[in-house]
Amino acid sequence: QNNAGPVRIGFITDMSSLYADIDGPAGAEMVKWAVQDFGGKVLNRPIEVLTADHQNKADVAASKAREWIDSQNLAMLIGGTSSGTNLAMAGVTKEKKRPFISIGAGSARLTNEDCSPYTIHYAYDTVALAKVGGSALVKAGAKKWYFLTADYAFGHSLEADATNVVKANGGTVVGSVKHPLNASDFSSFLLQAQGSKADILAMANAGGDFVNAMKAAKEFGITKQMKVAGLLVFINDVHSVGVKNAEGLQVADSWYWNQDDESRKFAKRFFDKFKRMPSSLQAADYSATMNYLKAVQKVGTTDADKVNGELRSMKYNDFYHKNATVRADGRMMHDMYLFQVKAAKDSNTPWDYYKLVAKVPGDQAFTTPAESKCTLLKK
Amino acid sequence: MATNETLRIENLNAWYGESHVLHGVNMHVGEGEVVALLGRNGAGRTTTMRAIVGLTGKRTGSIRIAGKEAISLAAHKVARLGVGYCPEERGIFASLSAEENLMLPPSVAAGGMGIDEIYGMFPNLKERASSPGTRLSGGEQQMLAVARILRTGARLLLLDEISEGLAPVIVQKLAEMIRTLKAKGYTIVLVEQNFRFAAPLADRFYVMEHGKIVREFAQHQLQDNMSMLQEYLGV
Amino acid sequence: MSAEIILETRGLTKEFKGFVAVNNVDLTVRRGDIHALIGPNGAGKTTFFNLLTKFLPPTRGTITYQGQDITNEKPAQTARRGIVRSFQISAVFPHMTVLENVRAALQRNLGTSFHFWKPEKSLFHLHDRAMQLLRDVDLQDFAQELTVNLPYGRKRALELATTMALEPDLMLLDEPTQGMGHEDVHRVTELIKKVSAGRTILMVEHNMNVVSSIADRITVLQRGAVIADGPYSEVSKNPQVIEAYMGATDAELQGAH
Amino acid sequence: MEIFGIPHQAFLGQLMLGLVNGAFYAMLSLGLAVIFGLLDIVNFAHGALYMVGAFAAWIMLDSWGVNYWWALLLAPLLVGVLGVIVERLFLKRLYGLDPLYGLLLTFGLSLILEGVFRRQYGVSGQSYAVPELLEGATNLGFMILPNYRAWVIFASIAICLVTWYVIERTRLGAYLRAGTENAKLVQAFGVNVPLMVSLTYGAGAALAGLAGVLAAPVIQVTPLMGSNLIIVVFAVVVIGGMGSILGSVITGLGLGVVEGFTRVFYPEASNIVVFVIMAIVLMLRPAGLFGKEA
Amino acid sequence: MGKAVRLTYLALLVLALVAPMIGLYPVFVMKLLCFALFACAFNLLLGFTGLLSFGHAAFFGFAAYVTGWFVKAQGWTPELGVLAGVVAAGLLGLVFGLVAIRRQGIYFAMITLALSQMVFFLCLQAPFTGGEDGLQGVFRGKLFGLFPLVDDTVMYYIVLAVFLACFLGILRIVTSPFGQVLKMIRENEPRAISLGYQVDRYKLLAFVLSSSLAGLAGSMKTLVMKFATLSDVHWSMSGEVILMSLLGGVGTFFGPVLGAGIVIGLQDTLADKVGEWVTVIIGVIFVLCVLAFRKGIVGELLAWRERRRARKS
Ligand SMILES: Nc1ncnc2c1ncn2[C@@H]1O[C@H](COP(=O)(O)OP(=O)(O)OP(=O)(O)O)[C@@H](O)[C@H]1O
Ligand SMILES: Nc1ncnc2c1ncn2[C@@H]1O[C@H](COP(=O)(O)OP(=O)(O)OP(=O)(O)O)[C@@H](O)[C@H]1O
Ligand SMILES: [Mg+2]
Ligand SMILES: [Mg+2]
Repeated sequence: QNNAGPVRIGFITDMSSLYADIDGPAGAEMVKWAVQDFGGKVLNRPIEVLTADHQNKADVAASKAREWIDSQNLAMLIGGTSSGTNLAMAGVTKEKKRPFISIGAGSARLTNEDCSPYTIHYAYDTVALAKVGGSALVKAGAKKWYFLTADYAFGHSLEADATNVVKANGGTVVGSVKHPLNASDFSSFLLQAQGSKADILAMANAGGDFVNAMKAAKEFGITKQMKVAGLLVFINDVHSVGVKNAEGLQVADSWYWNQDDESRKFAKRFFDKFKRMPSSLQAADYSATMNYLKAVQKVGTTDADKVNGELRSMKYNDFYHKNATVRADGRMMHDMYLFQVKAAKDSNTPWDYYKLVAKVPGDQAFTTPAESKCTLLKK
Repeated sequence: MATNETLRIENLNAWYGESHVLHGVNMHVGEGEVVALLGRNGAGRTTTMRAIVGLTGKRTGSIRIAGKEAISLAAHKVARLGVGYCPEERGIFASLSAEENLMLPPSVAAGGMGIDEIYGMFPNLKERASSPGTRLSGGEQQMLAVARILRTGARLLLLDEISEGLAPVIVQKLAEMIRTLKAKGYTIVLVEQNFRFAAPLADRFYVMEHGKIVREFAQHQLQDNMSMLQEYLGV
Repeated sequence: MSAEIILETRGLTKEFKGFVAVNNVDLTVRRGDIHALIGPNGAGKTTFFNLLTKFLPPTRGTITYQGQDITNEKPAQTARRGIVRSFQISAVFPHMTVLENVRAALQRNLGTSFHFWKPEKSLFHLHDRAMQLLRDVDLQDFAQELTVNLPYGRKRALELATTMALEPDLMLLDEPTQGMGHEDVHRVTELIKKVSAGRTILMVEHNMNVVSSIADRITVLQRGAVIADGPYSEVSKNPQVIEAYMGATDAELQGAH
Repeated sequence: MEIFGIPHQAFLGQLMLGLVNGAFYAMLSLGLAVIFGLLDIVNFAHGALYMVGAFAAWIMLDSWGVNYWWALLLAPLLVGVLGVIVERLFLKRLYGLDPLYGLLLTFGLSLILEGVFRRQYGVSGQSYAVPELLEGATNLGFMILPNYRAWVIFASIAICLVTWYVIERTRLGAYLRAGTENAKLVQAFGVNVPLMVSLTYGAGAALAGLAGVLAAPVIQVTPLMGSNLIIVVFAVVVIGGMGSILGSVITGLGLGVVEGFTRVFYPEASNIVVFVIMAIVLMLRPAGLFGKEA
Repeated sequence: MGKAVRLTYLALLVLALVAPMIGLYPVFVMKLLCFALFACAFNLLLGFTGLLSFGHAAFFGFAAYVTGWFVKAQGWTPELGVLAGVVAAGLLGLVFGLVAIRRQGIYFAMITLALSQMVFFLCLQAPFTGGEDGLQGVFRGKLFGLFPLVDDTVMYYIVLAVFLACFLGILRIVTSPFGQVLKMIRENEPRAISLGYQVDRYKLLAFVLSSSLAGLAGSMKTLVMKFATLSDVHWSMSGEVILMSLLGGVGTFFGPVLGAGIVIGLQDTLADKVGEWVTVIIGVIFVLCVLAFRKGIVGELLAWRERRRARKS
């Protein structure tokens, strides 16, 4: 690989579709900010950021990645949201041997059965969400669980993971109801949940489905009878639901803008530009780019294998995470958090939604080596 | 005569899309007159009627109806000048009952026929009043198409092949009806394939060929023109 | 004449929501005849045709064709038996040539119509027969013309040629001369006579000139029921027919045409 | 007491909820049927117009403080005007062509509308608060029915009935039905058909917009809310048969209820139950339940 | 065929044959060929039978999954996997056809759309598809168990051969005796019935042929891209294939190929430039095509040549 010319970083995410708000164009801007803040140059070579919209189509993501690597000598690829596209990009980068940092994919497959020596799974995965949400709540006394699950792979795995956690911690699952993707109306599912007399209603769904379900839960008075936990909720979703409706909701995430001064500083800069607060993914976009550039600086080359080696051995310390490391399977091991949505009256500033309930260290949050099928871990 | 002329067409050209069908048609119809438009299949008679009510594509020339220029008017405005059009293809609406079909055209002037009068003339229609329009037999639909414009009070009637597909007994009734209408002062343009039906009814005749009027003569000249008609129509 | 009977209906009845359009009709058509069906408007002639061709299911009664009961068959089956109905003028394929129109009908008996792997060439041997049929109706000079461009009367001729290509034993014609000028009426009448050789024709027609000149036999329907049946000369004198169909004033069955 | 193995309270509860959903199906398929009837166009943009209606209400509230009740009037009006513009600008050019072009054009329009709103407002959705007057819920004994949902059922059935009456029982309706078959001839009888056509499309669009406003407080207002719904509504229309207005309303309500019960008995299938019913109905009655045989 | 047309075809063929040598990106060209085949299959139905299917993505995407699953999970050789995909798509087409063929025109379009939505949900929920993550990591394996397909160039020529065979096959279908009947149906269906053709059966066969070919395109795509995902079965993919045909020219032979090239090329180039505007741009093209450009590019070119010839004579 040549060591001249610009260092190209690719960023492929959903810029226009379902997940554009939690990452999207603002996420791309974060990658650019990181490059800017780094000085725009590394090893005396200019840094270029390539971005593309995969429109949630795996083949668009894969072709773009392939094309960049083949014809633009891409140094490193960052994958934004959606598991399908990220799995496809992981396939390409594994074949082409380029570092790949997946930020927003939920699927734990990336570091489990489909793990690759070139993939780093940066922010969260569904296993972690289930574990963090599940264990903390059961410990806090929510023993009887009822699931409202999106009827497709990710919903199923969220429910299964959470069920394991609940049972392991001594809770029981009293029932579950599956709803179709993009259901417009959740009332009849909620009516069923209502009859279950559970302590907690866990929503194993995402995005619009979650938002609609949450609003309906409030409307039908379910939030008064039981606690509600969202297993995959971004702050943007809470914003959509409205603090009034989401009050009391328990949420797991990898980062919250209001968690410390460093985060708040980053968030303020983000807010000034986008008039909303960053999601954990957008924060991770910045962090990942910055850390990659640091690694390149350190090893003094963009050679894929050398940089990849550094990325997998260095320590990560910034506003996004502290003392984090990458495990052999590519899993970024960092703390995960359980938040609770504040009461409307306690929410003082715009987007001031969460209070911290629990902090779960990475080795408890993510798939353990024992549970994993990844061959890289077994070596 | 010019003052009580109901229809005057000058140099009328009309097109269906690209194809130029009428090439400078000239004709006039006085108030209370019955005029028959003769010609072979495809001569352009139906097109002339459609051009008058504004149902063809592009038109040029002049069409004066009761003194008002109608060439650039939209179809609904032409109708409101007092024109009733009975199309060749009948145009009965399937989603309307026979009676709704009958009541459909809005009245454009006072003095239209009453519903009972119409049912008296066409008892079949009364019997089938609640059937969907297109469930009527071919002939019944033809009666319906004629009947419905009699209701509107239009004084200029454009009747295209109204005897077609009717049993002889009904054809005779229609002939009587036209005589009655004429007596009431209606102005009528008849397009007919059935020469024997039109011949005794019309005051004047026009013969069309290739989108032009090629002959014009009055009732009393009919006998003198038979050989010419033979040539043009094969009568 | 003790000619063979090709089509027979027994008690054929069609009711529409209580309205009886065809009422208990017994009709026999003899092979080789031109058989005319006349009657006042709304008498049920078209409905009767629709029953024969299976476009409508009968309420009661049977239809026997060449000794076989075909009452419950599908339209396409009936067509393949050789009962073919000629449609109105729109019944051509407008953007195919005149020759292809006829070939379309000939192709059906070839049995290769599902063969999507065969080249078009495999149909070319039909052209001779198609040309012959076109010659029969005097259209040989228009073979390569697109059908949309034909004048009205010629389209009717093509329609007849196509119908004949199906080798029908029994042709049903519903008002074949409707809307035609005198010249064309004459032409088509002649054509019908010509093609009737070797087949049977059942036709509905209001033009009594046509009926009187070519029909071997006439059946008169009124209010769905048969009121007269027999050769033209007999039926035309039947006072009931004159009353119902011709109008009382016209003593002669000359018609208004 | 149990009905079909579920407690009768839950049964009635699900029935009510099914009706709410059915109310939306009914209103949307009604608008589709009206437009299809007169313009011979399958209005693929119907879902997008529904979305625009909801957004219009949301924007009015969010930016100008226009309350729900005014939005209920103004938003459909706005969507109706949009519809008239679309008809005058685009659809007018397609009359007389194969109706498939209308489907394709409105499909393109729906992509544009959706794309523009997505660009402007993102996809995560906006919340619209239930109007104060209709807040809270009523205990019906067998279930707690939020007042707002009761209102949706009432409003939509009222709207459907009025539309049905206008089309099937008035003179204007007769013009509409006749215009469906042969607009030119109706015009030749003296009816201002071009105006009628524009207004009809506008009215159909307004119905979609109205459904959007009614839906806003119940669901998330997102640019994508229409595109998924529209396919189900198509199926509803096929099941009902486009032949009759009342048919589309009854089918819409009925399928809402059926879908609701599926959610109880076999929730996995609730997304496809409508399509399955469609397939079965087509097998038995190709023209749909209320359609006339061709 | 005119001389100019023949020369164009020849030039394109040569270009296709040397594409990998002159630095055209083979994976991209393969993807393009797959979509071109998909569009041609679709056009067989719309352009040559007059049936607008709004659910063709179901065949394309479902076959993609079937092939992917057999190759990945069952270890079948690629040609068997593709065969399975085609058969599955054909059977699915048979089912769709039996239901949809009962109605005409826009009803047909709406019914196919609804049915394909059903397939979408099935693929979303079925255990073997990987849900919204898609079926990933399908390796091309060895053709007939012998020739490894990992090499993009080898794969490319195989895809090209399949595409050419199908393209010629469609040409043949359209002109065959069967194609003649399809033409009759398109021109005047009642007349075809009255001539004794059981038109539903012909339509059904056309539908099955078209769906099988669409399936073949999907199966090949799985092998090329090494995965099958939900976007292949989503209704927006059906919309895309309509756009391809419409843009290139419905009822022309080469139109869908050109249309596929433009749409796929556009999506690819737009991906890093306009981001969120992609749908809007696609929508605008749709509207423009319908309003001003109904014959499509190839169709307009042919019409222009026709007019010029008419003027000369
Ligand atoms: N909608 C149309 N589009 C194109 N050409 C048409 C159309 N209608 C009629 N024509 C053509 O215009 C010419 C005149 O037709 P028109 O219907 O006016 O004749 P006509 O004298 O009424 O004859 P007919 O006895 O057939 O009713 C014919 O050549 C016909 O083919
Ligand atoms: N599908 C139907 N539903 C209801 N009534 C019908 C239907 N078809 C026909 N009729 C009625 O049955 C009667 C017979 O109709 P038919 O069309 O057979 O008459 P016809 O003898 O062909 O008359 P014409 O000479 O006027 O064409 C008519 O009164 C008609 O209104
Ligand atoms: Mg005429
Ligand atoms: Mg009749």
